[in-house]
Amino acid sequence: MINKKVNNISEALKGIKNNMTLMLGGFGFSGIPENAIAELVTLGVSGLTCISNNAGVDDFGLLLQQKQIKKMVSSYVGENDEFGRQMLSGELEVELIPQGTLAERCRAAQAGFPAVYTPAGYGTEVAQGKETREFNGKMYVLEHAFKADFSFVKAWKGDEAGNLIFKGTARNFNPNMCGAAKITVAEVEELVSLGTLDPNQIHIPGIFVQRIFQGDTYEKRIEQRTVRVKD
Amino acid sequence: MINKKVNNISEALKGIKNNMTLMLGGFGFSGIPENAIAELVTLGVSGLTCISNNAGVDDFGLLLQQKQIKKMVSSYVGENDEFGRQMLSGELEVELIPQGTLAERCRAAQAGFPAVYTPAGYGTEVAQGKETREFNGKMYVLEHAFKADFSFVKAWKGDEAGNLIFKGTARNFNPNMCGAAKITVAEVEELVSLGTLDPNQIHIPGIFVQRIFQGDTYEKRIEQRTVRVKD
Amino acid sequence: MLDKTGIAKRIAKEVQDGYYVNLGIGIPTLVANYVRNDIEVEFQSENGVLGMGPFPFEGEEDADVINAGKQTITTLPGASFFDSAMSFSMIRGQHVDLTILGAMEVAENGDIANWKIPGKMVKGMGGAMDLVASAENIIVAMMHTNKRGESKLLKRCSLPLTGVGCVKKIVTNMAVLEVTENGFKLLERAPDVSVETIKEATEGNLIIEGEIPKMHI
Amino acid sequence: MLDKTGIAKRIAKEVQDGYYVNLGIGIPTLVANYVRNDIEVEFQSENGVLGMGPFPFEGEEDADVINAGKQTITTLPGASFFDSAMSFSMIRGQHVDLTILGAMEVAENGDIANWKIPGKMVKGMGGAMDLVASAENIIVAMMHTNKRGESKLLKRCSLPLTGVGCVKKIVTNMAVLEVTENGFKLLERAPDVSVETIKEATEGNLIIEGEIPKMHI
Repeated sequence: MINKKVNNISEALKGIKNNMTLMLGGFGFSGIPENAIAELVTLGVSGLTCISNNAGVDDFGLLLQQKQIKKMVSSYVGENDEFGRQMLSGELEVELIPQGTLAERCRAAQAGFPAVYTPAGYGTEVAQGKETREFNGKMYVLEHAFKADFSFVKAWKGDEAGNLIFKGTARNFNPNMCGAAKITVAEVEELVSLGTLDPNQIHIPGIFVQRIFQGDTYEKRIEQRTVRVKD
Repeated sequence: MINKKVNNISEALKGIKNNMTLMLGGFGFSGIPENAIAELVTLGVSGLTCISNNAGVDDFGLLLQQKQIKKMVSSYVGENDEFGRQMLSGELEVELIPQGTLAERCRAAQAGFPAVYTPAGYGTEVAQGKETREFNGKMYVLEHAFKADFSFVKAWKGDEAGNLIFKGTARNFNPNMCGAAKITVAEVEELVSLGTLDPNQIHIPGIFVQRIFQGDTYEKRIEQRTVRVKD
Repeated sequence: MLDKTGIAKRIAKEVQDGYYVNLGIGIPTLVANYVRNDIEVEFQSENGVLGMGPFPFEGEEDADVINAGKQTITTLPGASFFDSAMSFSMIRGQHVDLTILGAMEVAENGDIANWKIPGKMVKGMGGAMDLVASAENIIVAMMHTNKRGESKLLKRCSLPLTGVGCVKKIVTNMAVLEVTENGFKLLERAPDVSVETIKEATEGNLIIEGEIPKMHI
Repeated sequence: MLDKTGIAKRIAKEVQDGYYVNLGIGIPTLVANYVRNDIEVEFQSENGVLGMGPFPFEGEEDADVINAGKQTITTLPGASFFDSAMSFSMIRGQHVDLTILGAMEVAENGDIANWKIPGKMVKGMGGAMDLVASAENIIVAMMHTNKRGESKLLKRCSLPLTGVGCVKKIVTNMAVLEVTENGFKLLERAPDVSVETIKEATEGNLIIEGEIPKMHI
């Protein structure tokens, strides 16, 4: 097997430069590449374009407060005040796109499709300046595959071959971002030995991953703790 | 949970009529919906258009010998003599398309995409009469989503909610054909009780499946038995 | 007038046996609590789960199991998790039977706006644009008027659109309305709300035919 | 002249450490047997497996574990199975580093034909059209001439094409050739084959520069 394991976080992020375009997995706080984000803050790279569904309050907040992000491509940024402030003041460029479009533009990059036709956003400002087209009486918008330098994803388990398994809704955009950038860096909660994972149950085969490492810690914060009371 | 279980094979195939378009999973003999095919032969429906990667020697052979198939849409039909005879004599209409195109036209139907741009077949007779287009200096062919009445797939395990898990390379086109036709009929080797399958490990959620049943028997023939000798 | 719970209860009656349902954030989330027990329904959340159950008991929350509102949830037997691309395959591919979401404005032609107030509030569309562009059956859950008492059922939306001509039904604190070719057709009124009140609170064309029954909740 | 094994052995030398490789049916399949032991390579088969191992021991065949040639295979630790759409995501997305496949004809401009003889033989293209349209590194493994002794390295393909201008390298029973802007550049010759013999067996433009070394196998 081709070994994708790197020894530490700095090796995992080797080659990261200012003004690069990054993909980051996660939905809210769920399944975000916590260790990679922390290292991006430490490295202090700036001028970044970040493709990520949300802009989690604290993690991205650090990147935001340090003004490391030039542009965000997201579908929902509702729960981040600093984000809202920078966006409305024009300090931060923001491209808001439909969530399904975001997922599919990642998948297109992964799968070698140059563009896709989606009905999402037709007739709205999201479609402005974009090609539209009718198929079978319905209108679609042509959306192009993302081009990114690095993709940072977080999985539950992985092995040295780069195979990944995700847990619960922490899966979200992570699988779609694998292989969608020039270099995919996967961090996992548990790096298991080769042959441990059932080949039938691998969500992302290692061919889509260039580097893998086990994260030091996972805080896994909860954004909205909703519970019910036992009778 | 919404219960997708049907009681028998005739209930599973209810609504099948002459001249319908069917999708059938499988690669060679691996992962073909054996029980559904046998029932199609029994029912004697004719004028069928079948979308299936191969045309396995015996199973499809029966459908072929009874002249039930009007048209095949496949990527490879090399190992079937009766097929070759009917095709060359013009008794059987055959549309050969690239294997990746076949998979993606299924996935497009499943996922609500009207068409996809693929580089496969550009400059060949496969692209004749089709729209072509350049993206980033490379040429692509526009291929449309399939429209099918029934999709017959075979999985390893499934539950009453219609959730499916596949095994080995018997997976192939089966997941991509789920939800890609008006009605998806899944047959499984083992129908397990609800809650048995790990929600993280389901390949196809039940929403893509309308009917599910446990097949009576699975012959699972091997086309090319290749082995090595123990030292 | 209905409160949010009342709206949710009324919408719950629209949910039929065998439906896969996507619930938006806010009032729509409440709908799950009031669906009849004798029918089988599965709730999908676009962040990647089908077969959602109730909130977890305290101490049993799992940061890796949330809904699109980022709330901790549980799953029922037969549930499944999947990635975002597959989640929107369910939505775009019209495998989800019913979509219930909130709105800031709905127009009499079925246009909806719910993601942006230029210069003020930009939350983003999340999955809403995908949902409204693809769903064949969309119900909007919202208050009939905004905080300033202005109608949210308009001749034409003033805010940036989320989708065009897609809303089929609206349930507000005052009424149940159907979007028709000629405007909002009044189907039902809240128990203590007169047709006249609804008329005043509706900017868009309101079609009133015959006696308007009271909602049953 | 080389036999099929010889061709496979020579091609095996093109396989580099860290390569993901897709092997076509026929001679290409044999290549796996001759790749150096001291490098790490993973074999992908387009029917949905990555990390293929050798054939199973007798009695251990599994009908559910086959390669694209429908042969029973095994998998190595770290292998994975996936569906056809994902398999071609690997191929179309250029995640596979090297594609080795057979051909009926190759033209001096890199065109390849290997799926159809009109009116006679129509096997179908299988995954070949996807592979040649996307792969950046394609090696063709074939005999230099057909059964009638006619060249398979042509000025222009006579059979229906599988792909245009895509072949980079060809290894035959006589020679190793590179496809260049001006035609087939002769890189190596089989140990007992003269440049003159290769010249005669090549219809397309053959570029011979300096001394042509013998193949090392």
